[in-house]
Amino acid sequence: MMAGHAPGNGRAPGAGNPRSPATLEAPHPRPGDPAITPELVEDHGLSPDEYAQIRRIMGRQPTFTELGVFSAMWSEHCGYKNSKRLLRLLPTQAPWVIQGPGENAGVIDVGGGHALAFKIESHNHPSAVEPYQGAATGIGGILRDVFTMGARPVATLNSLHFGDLDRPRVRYLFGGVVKGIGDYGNCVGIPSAGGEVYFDRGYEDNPIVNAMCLGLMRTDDLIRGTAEGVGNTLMAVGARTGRDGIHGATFASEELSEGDDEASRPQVQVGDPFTEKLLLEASLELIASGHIVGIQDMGAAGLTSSGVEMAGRSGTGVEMDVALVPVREAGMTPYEILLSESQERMLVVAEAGKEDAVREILEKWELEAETIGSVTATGSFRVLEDGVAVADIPALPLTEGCPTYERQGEEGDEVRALRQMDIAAHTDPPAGLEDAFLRVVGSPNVASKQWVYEQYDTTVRANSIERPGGDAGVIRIPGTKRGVAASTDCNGRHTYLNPRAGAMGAVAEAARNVACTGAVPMAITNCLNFGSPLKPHIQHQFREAVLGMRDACAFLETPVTGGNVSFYNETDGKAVYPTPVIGMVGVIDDVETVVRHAFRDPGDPILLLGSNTGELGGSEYLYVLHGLVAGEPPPVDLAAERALQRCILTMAQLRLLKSAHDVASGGLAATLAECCLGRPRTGRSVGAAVNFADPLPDTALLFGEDHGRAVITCAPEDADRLLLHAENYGVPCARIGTVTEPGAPLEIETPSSRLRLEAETLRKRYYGVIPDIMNQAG
Amino acid sequence: MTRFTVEVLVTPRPGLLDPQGKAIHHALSSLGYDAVEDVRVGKAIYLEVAAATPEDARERAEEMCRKLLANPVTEDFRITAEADGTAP
Amino acid sequence: MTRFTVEVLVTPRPGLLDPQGKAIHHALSSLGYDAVEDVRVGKAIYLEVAAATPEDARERAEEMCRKLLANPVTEDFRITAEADGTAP
Amino acid sequence: MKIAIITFPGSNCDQDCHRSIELAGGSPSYVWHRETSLRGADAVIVPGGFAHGDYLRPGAIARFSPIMDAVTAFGEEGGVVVGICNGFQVLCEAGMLPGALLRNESLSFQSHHCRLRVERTDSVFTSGYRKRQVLGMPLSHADGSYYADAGTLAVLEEERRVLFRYCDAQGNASAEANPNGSLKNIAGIVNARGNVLGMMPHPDRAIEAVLGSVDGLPFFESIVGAVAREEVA
Ligand SMILES: Nc1ncnc2c1ncn2[C@@H]1O[C@H](COP(=O)(O)OP(=O)(O)O)[C@@H](O)[C@H]1O
Ligand SMILES: [Mg+2]
Repeated sequence: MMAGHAPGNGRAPGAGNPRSPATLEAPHPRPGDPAITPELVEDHGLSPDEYAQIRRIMGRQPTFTELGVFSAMWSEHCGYKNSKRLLRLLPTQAPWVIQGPGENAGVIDVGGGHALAFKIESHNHPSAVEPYQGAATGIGGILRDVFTMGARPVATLNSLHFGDLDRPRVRYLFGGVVKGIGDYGNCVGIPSAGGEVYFDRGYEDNPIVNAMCLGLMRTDDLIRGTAEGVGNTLMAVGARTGRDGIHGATFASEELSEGDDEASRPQVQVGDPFTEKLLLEASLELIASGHIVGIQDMGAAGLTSSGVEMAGRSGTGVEMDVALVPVREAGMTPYEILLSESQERMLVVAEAGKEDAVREILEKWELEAETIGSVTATGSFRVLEDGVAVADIPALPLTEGCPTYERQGEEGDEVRALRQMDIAAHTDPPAGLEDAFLRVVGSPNVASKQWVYEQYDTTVRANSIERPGGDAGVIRIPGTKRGVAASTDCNGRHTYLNPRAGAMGAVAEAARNVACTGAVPMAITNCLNFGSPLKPHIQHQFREAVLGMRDACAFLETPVTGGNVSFYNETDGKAVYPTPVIGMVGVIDDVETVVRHAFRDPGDPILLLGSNTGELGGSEYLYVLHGLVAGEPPPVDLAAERALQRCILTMAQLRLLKSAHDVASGGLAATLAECCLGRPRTGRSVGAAVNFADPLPDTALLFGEDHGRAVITCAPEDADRLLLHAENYGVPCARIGTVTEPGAPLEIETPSSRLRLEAETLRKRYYGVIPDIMNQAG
Repeated sequence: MTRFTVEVLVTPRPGLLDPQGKAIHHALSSLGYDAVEDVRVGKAIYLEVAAATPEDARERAEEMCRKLLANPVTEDFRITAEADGTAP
Repeated sequence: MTRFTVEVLVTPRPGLLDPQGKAIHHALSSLGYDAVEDVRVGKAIYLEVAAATPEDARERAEEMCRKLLANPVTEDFRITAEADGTAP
Repeated sequence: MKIAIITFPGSNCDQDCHRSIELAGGSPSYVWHRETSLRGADAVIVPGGFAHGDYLRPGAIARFSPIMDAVTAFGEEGGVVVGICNGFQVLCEAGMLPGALLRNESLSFQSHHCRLRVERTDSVFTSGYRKRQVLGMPLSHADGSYYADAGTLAVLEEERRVLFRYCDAQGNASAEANPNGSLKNIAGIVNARGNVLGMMPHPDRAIEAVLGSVDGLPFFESIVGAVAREEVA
């Protein structure tokens, strides 16, 4: 499909003058461009109706280059055509929100003159094709989204969902993704603050790889991705443009199918983290210098989307000459240069006359910067090649004019049957309770992710207060006592069975994780990973998930400041579980008061906040012991959830808590085991003696994933005060046991059983399972 | 059976960015080696293989490349086989 | 001046532990390639150099190796130079 | 006590070292790698990170940065030079310390807590520790496996130039406690004169209780103290 390049594609700098009168001419087809046929339009992911609309906007037939631009801008990835209407339902306001959705990243006020920029992005398709580079460039992209806001990245998180680990292909993907994330972030020097990893056959062919970044700045250093001031100069900064990732944005919006590996090869983008580091430092220096008015990452759809979006946001136009863009390969066509997704590039709008000052800063960081065009008053996205017009499109219709759809949705029959299945018949542990306990704690989903996060630098910059391995990561704001906390969460099985309850649960769990560290949940970013929105059951999943997220965010007062939609996560018609990943951020006033998850001293009382209802629907227990993904997932009582979190926060502020750990995947069994085992390497593990009086079946009690619960400990003399506080908040609170000596077993008594789990056995299961699987060959 | 040393050279596919090559090129330029016009970096893998003939050794190596040694999405490979004694 | 492709093969010195080679050897064994008796892994660096003669190109490359491309404590290197056209 | 922290474009731990020196009572300042003078510094730190991306070999390119001539000269005159993590790799590549740092035996980047045994306390870097004290601090690297040929190793041991060894909680330098395959569990060494040190773990990330360890603080205090007393040139 890619046309051969035309002769005379000169690359001499200054060969084209973007302001010459020739630019007034309308673009003509370039020699060698393919003819615009219905097939070509379809290849570009545009429907006949959409194409008709393009013709109306243009008042003529678009050129091949223009068609490419429309295709990219009206792709799902850039245009959100199948999600925009629903996303408008999300709550986005709060007094602390400085920047809501629509920018490179959301920004909130975290007090003390500091602002937090944060955003999450998917790199699912590239990671399926080439896990190492796919994941690495995902980290690169999300870092750029944050530092182009003027914020210095201080932490990354990730959310990963793969098929079952017994598949060699899955191990290959998992290993490559983790290494890719690590190598990239480590080189740039950004600590990892946390994440999540799930394994379930629902992700067999389509891994979900989402990367999140947090950045900090002074509130007045905020800069937006705009192209303001007619006559200002457009500069291409950073790496050269190559043929990589051409059509990546459209590619990310189509299903993968068998044999795509071959066809997708030219689209593989290779990450260069060192260049990213240079770009980061140079960008922050540029922003501080005041020489620039806008800056944006050339992410999906590269130069096209950055140019169009910057013009669109400020109501101006831009004009650029592709012959001036530094390229990596000879003979690239305007189409290729405009749509290339080569990494580590930025588009900068410099104040007219400040180009040399800009260049000087970039030169210090060994980066290239070329003037490629200017801001105009025409309102159009105009592209020249050596002074000859090749594209001229009104900018606003490219961004705002993208057609949007809300299709009719309907729950799939298969899911409905699974959801309504009577799971009570499948709750008995096949080989006894102790065996079930060890298999749940030793399931890769529950087991320690140490193998993952020890490949990530978690301590660089010496501000990591709570590292991965607890509930949420906590990073100190440099030079202060304050900290920001973050967690990424989505239980795909829950969202599969009931997208609305599942999405509410993801918000609730993320907020709970943040609250358990003593930080106040403030806002979310989200990454919505779904199958094809053209299918009614996916449309249903999407709508329900958005509504669940809306309700939970509104009630918990954690508005949505941005996010990302990734559709078409399907292979051969089989979609992933609907996976609306929530990235929650919070604030803590004094990092000295951070609460950690591990039990500490023998003799400390153990209390349970919240009540046990024994929800086994969609649980890890059912999957591991019975191979089932079925039942109604745990419902979320938002009022109870909010009360629980506020209660924990009060207790934390009063410094009454010696530990706090939320209850999620794997239920109380997982939580208690983790509290006893503590941290790998530094921590010592302790035992516990626990006693439950709830009249529930043992499996429901131990493995139920009911929301709204946390296990806490305190000094013996503080137990009564905790009970009083809980009562004030209306949160059920019961003393369930006592911490015992290091090396002692975890002993659990229920109305019908007694369990004794030796410390060493637990340790081996919890820490051993993932390394053992990954170190086996193949 | 003879023992052969098979040299497998795995290189990044043309067109793909090669950050390692780029960095080395940059370093060589700043050391004053202006005559260097491009640098690409790959892996050199030496396999000691027992096989009946060099062709046999090479064939096996080719299979190993396809299966494990090279990433078909990002890398190409070349193979030479020599009877033992020449490996580094 | 002609453009030469200089192939520089940098390999771990004999006797040095080569964990990468070991890992590949292990992986090949578990794929059933029992005929593989040893694996060593190094770097293949391709330099495009403008030079008058192949010897000239090789000599420059040798200097670059000594200065930068190989670590004399842990690595050996070999160089071949060919007039352009053969690089991968 | 002016302490220069060399910053390369890929340095990541420059600020961590800056704060460490401040907490230890010294006055740190940054020196950009393209500069040629240490501006009268009394000691030099080469911090962690990825100096020039380090795609070829860690530290291989950094040693050609203009500032390195001054650092080398300073070390030869007996000035205190410290390389931490990437800094250790740079000093080895520059020939200021013997040996090399190879890819971790696990082939993975490793970032976790480790334990170190202090081998001697009569050095400018370790006077603040107790003999055979076991320290806990983070490590974070992909290439930290210390290698030197047998002859060099023998000299290092004989001249007691190994200052830190990886060990377990009891202080045993066991194979299990070796995180990366370093020969003889070596985590940090000095040059023959004892004024240039390289170590892989990060004392600069172990300077505050809230970060989980303060075991790195005496390291910086030792250096600041020694320089203040002018024990070294
Ligand atoms: N991909 C990952 N990257 C970094 N840290 C991770 C990753 N996956 C899990 N972790 C860390 O491991 C710990 C446990 O994760 P998880 O089981 O998902 O916890 P929870 O159920 O409390 O959300 C958390 O601290 C989390 O940050
Ligand atoms: Mg949790």
